[in-house]
Amino acid sequence: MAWSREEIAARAAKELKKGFYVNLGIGIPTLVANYLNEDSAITLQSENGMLGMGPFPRREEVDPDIVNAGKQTVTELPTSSYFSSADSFAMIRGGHIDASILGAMEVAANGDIANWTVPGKMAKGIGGAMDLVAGVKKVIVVMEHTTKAGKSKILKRCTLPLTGAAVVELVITDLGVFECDKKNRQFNLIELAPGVSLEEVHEKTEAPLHTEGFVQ
Amino acid sequence: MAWSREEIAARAAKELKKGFYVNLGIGIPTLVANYLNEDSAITLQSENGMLGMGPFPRREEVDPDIVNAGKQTVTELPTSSYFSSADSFAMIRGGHIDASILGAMEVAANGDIANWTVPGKMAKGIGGAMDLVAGVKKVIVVMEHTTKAGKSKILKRCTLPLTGAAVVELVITDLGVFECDKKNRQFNLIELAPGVSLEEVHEKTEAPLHTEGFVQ
Amino acid sequence: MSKIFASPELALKDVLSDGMTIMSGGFGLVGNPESLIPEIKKAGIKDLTVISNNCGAEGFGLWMLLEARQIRKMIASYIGDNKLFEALYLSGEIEVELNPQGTLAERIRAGGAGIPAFYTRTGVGTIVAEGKHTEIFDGVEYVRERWLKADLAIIKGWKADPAGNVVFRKTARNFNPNMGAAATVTVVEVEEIVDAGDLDPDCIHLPGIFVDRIVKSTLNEKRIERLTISE
Amino acid sequence: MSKIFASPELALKDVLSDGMTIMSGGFGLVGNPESLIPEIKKAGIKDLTVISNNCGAEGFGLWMLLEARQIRKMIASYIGDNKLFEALYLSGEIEVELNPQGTLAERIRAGGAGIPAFYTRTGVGTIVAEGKHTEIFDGVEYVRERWLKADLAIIKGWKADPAGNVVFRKTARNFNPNMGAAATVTVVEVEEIVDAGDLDPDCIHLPGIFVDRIVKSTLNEKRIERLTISE
Repeated sequence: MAWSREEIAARAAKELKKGFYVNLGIGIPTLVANYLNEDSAITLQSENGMLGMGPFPRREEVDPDIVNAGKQTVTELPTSSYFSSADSFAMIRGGHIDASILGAMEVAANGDIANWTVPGKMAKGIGGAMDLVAGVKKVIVVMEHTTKAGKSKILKRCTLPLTGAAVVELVITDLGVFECDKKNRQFNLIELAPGVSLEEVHEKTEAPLHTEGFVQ
Repeated sequence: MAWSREEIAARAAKELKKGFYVNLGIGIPTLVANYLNEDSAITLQSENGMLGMGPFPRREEVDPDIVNAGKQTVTELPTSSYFSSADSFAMIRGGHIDASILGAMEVAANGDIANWTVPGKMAKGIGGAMDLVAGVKKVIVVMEHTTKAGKSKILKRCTLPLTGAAVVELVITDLGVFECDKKNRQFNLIELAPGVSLEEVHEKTEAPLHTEGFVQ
Repeated sequence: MSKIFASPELALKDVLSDGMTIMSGGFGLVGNPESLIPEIKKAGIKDLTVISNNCGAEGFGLWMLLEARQIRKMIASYIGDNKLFEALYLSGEIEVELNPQGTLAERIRAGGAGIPAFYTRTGVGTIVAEGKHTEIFDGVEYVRERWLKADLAIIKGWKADPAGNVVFRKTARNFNPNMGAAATVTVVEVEEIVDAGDLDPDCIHLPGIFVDRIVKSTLNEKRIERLTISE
Repeated sequence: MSKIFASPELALKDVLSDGMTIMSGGFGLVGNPESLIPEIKKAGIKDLTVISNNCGAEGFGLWMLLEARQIRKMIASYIGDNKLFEALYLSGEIEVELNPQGTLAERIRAGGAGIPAFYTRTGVGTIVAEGKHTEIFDGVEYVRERWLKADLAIIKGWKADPAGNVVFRKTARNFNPNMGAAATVTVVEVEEIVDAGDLDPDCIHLPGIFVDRIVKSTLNEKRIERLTISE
């Protein structure tokens, strides 16, 4: 059984070290928050200008002036702080965020990532993704391993317009965990999801995939 | 009788329009504050991070955390605000201050100003003067017309290292008020201090001085 | 000499003209100048360049100016979830310049801070860097971005005092203070106008020097785009 | 995991080394890290590059590190009124790089904001611009300045919470928050350590992400350099 979206998020949460400051993207990345406990002392940053983001509010707690970067209502914590957009991205661009977990359409062995637009379709926008991948210390991608049509999203080279060049460190998909080995232009298999075979992951991965010596 | 330091400051105060935001330098410029009344609605900025600076404190009001850019103790007003050095100079550099009144060692007809160092002597520092002359909308210099040795400080060209190039608009000295006419590389006489003759001002001014048609 | 105006309409009087560039605060509908935007619609000025993170949402915010065909060019970071925008774009009726959100924020900050250009890693190796000057500092490549300024900024604050000092509320701060510093004329609508001395001088987000006009908001709907509740 | 340290000495343990670059907050003696500087003196580290607006005053602040000959190079805006500095400079024992105060502040801000270089009008046509890249934007000449970063920032706040959120007091804010964001390790001394929830989230000058270590000040002399009284 490959990992579910929830299991991908749970696996991604394990990459976050105690005390990390983390920015979570929209989609599967948002689910990662469910797998952080108080002991982990993880602080979530939201690029619209908030550090120390709490969970979604109970109905009576809803405050229209407290939203995350996905425009969802959230709550504040006793140690939250708010700041301007310029200050927020100074924090991101300046390398102060330890990790960003983002979705992607494509990731390449050289660390390239594409997640913002598809030629021929109208771009919805860039948002904060380009700033995050360029500025955050460790970029972790969580996504389905293949498109709905079955095409590998882990590629030798990205085909879509890039969000960032040579920025991704780790990719976590329904099939497993893959490290971007930029020097050797390949992905190194770190972990397989339970019930996924080496054959399956090789078959579904277009990028060069190093699995030699991998023990399940 | 030429103007005293106090009279120079009083004359400079007349250049400040209602509602202006103003930065005052050290020395004669500091005295200008004594000639601003409440009606003038002038707000003083201090480049160390304060907008809305009040008068010097009474003894019992002294707060060591409230100083001006000359490190003198000052007071806050009900509408004061404090900000970081970066934000303070963003305000200055961004052209938001209407006028700066500064002292100078030399001013030239092309608007150049020198007020920070003398070759051969150790420089005390640059401070905020270069930022002020480069960023503020109107730069007004107040100073003695000549050095103690009697040498003109209003020159064709500055001889000392510059603080800013082509930045000064108006010079107010003990002898009168002089406008920098950058295009014609001359000073235009705007006003003579009482009892000062055209001859005296011509004699003490090294720079080309336009006085034609001037009526006392 | 007072900066306080009696109504949003009066606060925008004599500062609106065709072809002008307007910055409009807010992230999505959070921190939007809700009361000022309808007055720009009423004024009927056209051919506008609007700088804002988004372009409103169906029926709300800057969407109104789209509907009235007042915007010629939009400089934004995200214009999705807005069918009208898409239609106008595809029909060539509106021009769009997409910016990374952080680059947009810093360009606006630079406009207010007197910095005509700066370098950033953001967008290097992407179409955002195409046609722009790039340079290597300490072995890393950066792209140069230019400042953004505007003729007018319309922003939304929480409280303002008569000197124009403004405080924003929670994530409604976002682009508002940066835009307030980057425009020739800044008009602020606030939920509350307080007396001199009611704001803490240590906690002013936008000092009065940047604020030309203040008006009390007449609309404070604060529509929520994605109400998300925990069970 | 706690950021709170028991003493200034412990707060600087394991982060000091010869040859390092240190940013030290304050404008003159206002907002100086009074309790941390003596610990750097005690540690005896040498060959330091120190970035600070000034270099202390006779007997106080960074003057202590001058006296102990620990500073190799000073990056500052104003070093007057300091006879020891002058003597060391004239004897070639210390190197100095003078910056316009606003350029110094913005270079530090850029260091924290990931901006390796920016353009400013300040210093154009003066010796400050000599040897630097200049460029004309929209018909006006600007000079390019580089960011400043440090291995360590020592700063002085008013209050901090356990997450490292810091609030500064009045003009003691000055360079402190900018430096706090521009260093690999930031150590903050504060007059008061408060509980989580005691600070207003809308009024945090330096968010905890920038702060590695917090310690309660043991010295709060706040010496006044120019006591000026109105009659």
